[in-house]
Amino acid sequence: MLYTQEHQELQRSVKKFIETEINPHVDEWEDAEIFPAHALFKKMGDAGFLGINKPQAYGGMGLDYSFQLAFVEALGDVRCGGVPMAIGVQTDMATPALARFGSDELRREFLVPTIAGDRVCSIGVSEPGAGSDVASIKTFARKDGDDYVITGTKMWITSGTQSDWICLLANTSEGAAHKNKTLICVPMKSKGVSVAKKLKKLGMWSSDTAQLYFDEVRVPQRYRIGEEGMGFTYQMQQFQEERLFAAAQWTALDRILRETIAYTKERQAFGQSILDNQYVHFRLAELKTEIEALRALVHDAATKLVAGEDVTMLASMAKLKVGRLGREVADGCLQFWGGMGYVWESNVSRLFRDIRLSSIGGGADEVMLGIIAKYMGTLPRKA
Amino acid sequence: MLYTQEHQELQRSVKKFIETEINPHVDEWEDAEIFPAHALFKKMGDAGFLGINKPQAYGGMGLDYSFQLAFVEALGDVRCGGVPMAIGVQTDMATPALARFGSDELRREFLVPTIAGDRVCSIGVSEPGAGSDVASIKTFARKDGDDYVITGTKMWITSGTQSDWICLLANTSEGAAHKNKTLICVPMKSKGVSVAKKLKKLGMWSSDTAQLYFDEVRVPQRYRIGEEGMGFTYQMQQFQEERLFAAAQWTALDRILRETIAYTKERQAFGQSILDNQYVHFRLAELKTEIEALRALVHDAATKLVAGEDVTMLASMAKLKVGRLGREVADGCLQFWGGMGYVWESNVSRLFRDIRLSSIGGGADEVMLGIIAKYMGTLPRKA
Amino acid sequence: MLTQPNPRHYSADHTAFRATVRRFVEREILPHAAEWDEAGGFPRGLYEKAAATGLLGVGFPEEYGGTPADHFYRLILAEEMGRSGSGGTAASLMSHTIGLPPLVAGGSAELNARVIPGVLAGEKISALAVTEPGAGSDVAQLATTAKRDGDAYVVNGSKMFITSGLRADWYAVAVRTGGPGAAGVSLLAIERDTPGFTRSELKKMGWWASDTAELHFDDCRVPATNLIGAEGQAFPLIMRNFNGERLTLAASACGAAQACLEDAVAWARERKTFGQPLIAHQVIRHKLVDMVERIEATRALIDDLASRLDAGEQPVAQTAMAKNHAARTMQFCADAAVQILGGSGYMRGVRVERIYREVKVMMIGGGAEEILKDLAARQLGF
Amino acid sequence: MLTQPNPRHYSADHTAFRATVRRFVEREILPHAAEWDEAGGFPRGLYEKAAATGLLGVGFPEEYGGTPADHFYRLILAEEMGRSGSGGTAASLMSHTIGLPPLVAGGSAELNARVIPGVLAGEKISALAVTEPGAGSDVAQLATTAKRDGDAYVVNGSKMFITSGLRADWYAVAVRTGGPGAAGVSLLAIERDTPGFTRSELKKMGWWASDTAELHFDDCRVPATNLIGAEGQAFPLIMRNFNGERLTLAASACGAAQACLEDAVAWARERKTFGQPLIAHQVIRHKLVDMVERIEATRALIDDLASRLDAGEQPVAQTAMAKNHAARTMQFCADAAVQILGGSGYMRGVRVERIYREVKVMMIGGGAEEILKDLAARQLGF
Repeated sequence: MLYTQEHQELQRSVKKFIETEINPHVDEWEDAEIFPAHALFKKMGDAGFLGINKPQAYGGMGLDYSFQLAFVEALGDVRCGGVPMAIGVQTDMATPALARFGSDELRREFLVPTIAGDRVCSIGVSEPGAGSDVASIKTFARKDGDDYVITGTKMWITSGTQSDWICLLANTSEGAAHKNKTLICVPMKSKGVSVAKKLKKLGMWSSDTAQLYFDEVRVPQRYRIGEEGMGFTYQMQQFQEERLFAAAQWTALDRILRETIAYTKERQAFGQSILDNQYVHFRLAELKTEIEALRALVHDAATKLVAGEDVTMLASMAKLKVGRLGREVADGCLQFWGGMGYVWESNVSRLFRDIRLSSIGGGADEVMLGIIAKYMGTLPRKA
Repeated sequence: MLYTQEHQELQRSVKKFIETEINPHVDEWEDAEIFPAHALFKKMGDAGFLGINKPQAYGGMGLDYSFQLAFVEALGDVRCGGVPMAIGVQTDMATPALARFGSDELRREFLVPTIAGDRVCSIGVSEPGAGSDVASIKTFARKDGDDYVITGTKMWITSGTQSDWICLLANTSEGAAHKNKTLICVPMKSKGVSVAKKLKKLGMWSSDTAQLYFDEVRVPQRYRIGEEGMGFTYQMQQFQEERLFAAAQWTALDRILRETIAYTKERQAFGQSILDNQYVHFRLAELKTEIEALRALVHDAATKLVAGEDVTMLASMAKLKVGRLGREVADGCLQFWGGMGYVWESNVSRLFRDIRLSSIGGGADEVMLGIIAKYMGTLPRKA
Repeated sequence: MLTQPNPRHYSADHTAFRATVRRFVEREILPHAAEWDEAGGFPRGLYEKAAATGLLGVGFPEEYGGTPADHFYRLILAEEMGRSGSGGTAASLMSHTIGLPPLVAGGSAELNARVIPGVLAGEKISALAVTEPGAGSDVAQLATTAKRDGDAYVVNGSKMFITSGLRADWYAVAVRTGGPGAAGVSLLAIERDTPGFTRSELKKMGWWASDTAELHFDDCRVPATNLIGAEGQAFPLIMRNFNGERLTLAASACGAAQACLEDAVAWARERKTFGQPLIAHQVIRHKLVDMVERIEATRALIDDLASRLDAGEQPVAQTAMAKNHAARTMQFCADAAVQILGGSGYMRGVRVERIYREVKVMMIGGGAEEILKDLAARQLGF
Repeated sequence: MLTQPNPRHYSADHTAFRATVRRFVEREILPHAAEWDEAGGFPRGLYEKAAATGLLGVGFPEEYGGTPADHFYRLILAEEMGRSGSGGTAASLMSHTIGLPPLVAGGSAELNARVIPGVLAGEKISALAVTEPGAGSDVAQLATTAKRDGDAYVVNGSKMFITSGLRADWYAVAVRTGGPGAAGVSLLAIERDTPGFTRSELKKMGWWASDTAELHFDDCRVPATNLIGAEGQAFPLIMRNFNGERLTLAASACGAAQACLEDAVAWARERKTFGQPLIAHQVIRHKLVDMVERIEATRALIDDLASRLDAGEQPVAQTAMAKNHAARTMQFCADAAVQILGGSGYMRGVRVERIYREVKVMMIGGGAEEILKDLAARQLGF
């Protein structure tokens, strides 16, 4: 994938936005363990950043996925992982299915304000008893007249304490686990929705994460996305964007690598710069090599996504690799910062804590391996 | 890089050639520790395979590098590393500089028969005292009238016992190591050229490797490629293709992975197929992920090469990664074959021995790291 | 679950001591570890409790209230403290194990009698202050100066990353009394209430319960009698102290790795996914075995080292390598445990989450991995 | 260069024995190792030389001509043999260390008196034959049958990957005398000249000097008195034998790793690139330290294991993990050494080239890494 001038211009404007509207506040948001999603997203919506590859009819730019990828990659400039993650929920995790399969009415009611930045959304898949095991979720939406009445618990919900609506995966019938699920837009102010607790995490502090409780929550059936029973399929498709979003955070690794080069170049020990140690510049070259391989893999997947191919396997591979490589890069770089890297406020220490989520959230490494094996035709039938 | 139908057709015809003309003889050639380069290359030349991206004026097809890459990737079907390596010398290591900078006369004399498969060539860079350290070679070509008179020793020369000419790097003056070198086409039958010894190697048995001795070898100065003193620069450029050739052997890794899947699917132990063990299909999925990342990196580099960019850094990264990943894939797959993988004739055991060269030949890993660091701007000046 | 301690190294007395330390950790530390971490400190009374249990005096001379002990007692102590998974508490509680040895080795009887007994009784806190903001591991370059002025030294400069730096009563501070290089370095015992001596807190990725500080000396007058050893002779003291610290760090990293293993096994037994407990998944079982294998190898390496130290050898390279090896084992086990616990492993208040944030301090503190490799290479004659 | 053996484990007698083995390796094996490897075998006279030096009888009962010894002698022997970097020679020369123990444990006095003394004297060669073409590590599935017929068993089937398989005089062969599963397995001592018993050579990636074979039994009549232990009782004998083999494999892998280190250091000192010796490059020095660190940890783990075995423990899981650990260390060191030697490391006739081709047999033979992890997981209660 070779970016055009248009891609580069988009990235420039995103980066400028980050420098003025995000990075100056990151330390404060990290300390608060939350960022003001409504205020920030409104500004992003005004700038057009929240609907780059969404249909123009609903306020989007109507560009192809390569532009969305360019946007996501630019988010690597943000000096934390939490804010980009919440942005990703808004653009690539909770809304692709809605944009693709939602009715016109539903898209006007939920997608338009989300793209405009007037509403903050969450994605509700994981549950306390079913983290990576999507098929085994327990939340149930029974039909009552024209409504769904929803009961269940959702876990690890990004922006869960401040979002306006959630794209919720629920069982709408008994029967085969892959055919009994439905995606529903649920307003968070609905009666019966409560935040069971705000979770304290190792990293990703600027992003609020919640456990949500749904107790006989009533929403009209027209809030359903697409067809009933197709929720699992839609969500699997939506996971492609989610995983590519995660993998596109290679740019954050690259940023830390650059910062590490600058620091080790300046810092002196034993009569030379730290960077002049052969093990340092060799190790950084190794890490850069792997980052480039990940970048190439992401771009390859994006190229094929734009060409209309199913990139589930490639996206899962890229997601697996960003989690593992992320830990390696964070660890390797922090090591060269020494004590200065271990202090709380350093960017590299933040990446170290934030990136650990990549191998857990959005489907753990082991889940990715299962998916890849399935696409390779090597997964045993019963497993 | 998305291959077109033309790329795929080329690959099909190459693979068919391999199945009929190469693979049936590989075991025999491996045992003989040499393959009949003249006979095979003549057939390949007839098929047009030796000049895919060489100018049509000299018998090539005049296609862009993406077609050459498609050809090289198809070579992964060959059931050994030695024969593809010798082919690579013929097409991507010894001839790119000649094709690019050689005089019309020189190209008629050396390039045309090489593309036709009438002549077998070698590349002469390494020396006993300067393996990866190209700048410090000692072979000297002094001028005498219209001739060069060459003296020195070249090491690790692929096809060295049967080639007709060698693209030789020699010092042609004293002075700065990067500006005193020249590439010269030297016929191997010239007086004073001798094979000091045929080397016995860990792997790559079907390819003959030699140490060559040049004792006052006289060749006309018109055998010089391009300008005098530009040899180092030409060779560095030529290394791009050499490294991409090495990295494109990811297809051999992929082939072994597929063979391993087939074997472990069939083979039973402890009441189930070996493949059904979770560690087996997970490990194979991890290896496949890295192979795909390498593939994407190679294609990214090739795309940029075709677009006219300097891909030295990307090609060096890909070369580094194929060596390291190659060892990992060969090791991981052989493990799952157990004793059957350890027997001499197995494809996986051959890959295990052959691929070890990738981190040594064509610039060792440590040399690649130095180059990458240099392009990253992190290499200390004096190192 | 793990193999028992090797009887060739561990006596019944060792075993009894291990039980004592483990009980102390389980009663006095573990129940509070998460809370103290979030609070950024632990009650000062813990020092006295540890002293009463006989933990602070291990390996120190009897004349100062200590209990001489072989290296295995020190290993056991560090390992069991490491098992608490509260490296911050352990680091500050045991900071005298790096703060006092230079005094024992080089301090005058008078100075030692003033400093050591109170520390071993848990009434006073001892810290070591060598690292500087600008010098890192490069002791020979340190820039804090101590100029002789009558019967005192006047100290100016800063120290960085000092464990127990906020609360300590006594600081063993490396200072430059002479010219450049290692030969100009001395050690001074400095009291906390010395005028001109201030401290500022450092926030860290982990070890939250530990009070780590930057120290500032601004024309501090320190009595010349507080000099530890002879002037300009501190470099070997500091180096020897590093070796002792590395052994302790290795053992506590090994203990932390065991804590990760225990929590991972317990979780894997309890947690069900895809219809079966996690531990029924082959890759999980193999990962647990990988953890055990690394722990066993590290433990064997440390036991080997301790027995050599008891036999009077000075295996500097092996000590450096053991510390590196143990830190890598801890890293592997912390990463594996967080992965096995999944989302729960990412939540604060969970032991493996805390340990994950404590990995890097083990790979940096007491000599970064690469520095130790350089050291080992020199020692091995490479 | 490496630390000396830990005096807590190694006595002066151990040291003397090590010197004896090392001298034997340096005089009798090393000068010929490359040549024997290319030739695909070593002279049969080497067995007698080894016996005369006292190497074959180590750990065997005196009544059969052996020399009872603690586990450290066996470690020393295996480690020093491993240092030869000729795993093939060592494997065949010492194949009685897996071929004889089942006899010692279960054979009748009469049978043992017929078989063992000649082997320990170096006159006869002993092999173990368990693995089959279709069964691999899965002993309970083995398909070679022995049907009782009068005072003999009639044996039919094949055995695969048998070390000393071509030249051995006595084979301890696992056969099925009963129903399916482990309880139907017995062991028979079979002589080479038994009618119907044929052998075919296997070509391997490494261990060229070792005669590895596939065995074929076609209606072989074997006297019933050649039964080793009771009928159907062989499974535990075979499993115990595996444990012994794994300890030996671990030690020899550790020895091979040391050989790689030695050759890498020597080459790095001598070879110049970019104007300075390789060893002056920091990454090379660090890589050498990485090698030492792994070797030291492996050595400590094996020492720990041997001392536990001497104390009567049966640490099956630890044995499995030690074998895995040592094989990984050998793999790391072989790879690093070939990398440091560069093109020269890729050339046949060079010790590290040979060792590189011998890594995988260490990771597969005696129980593949993954099988051993499964075993360890079960043993540890995971």
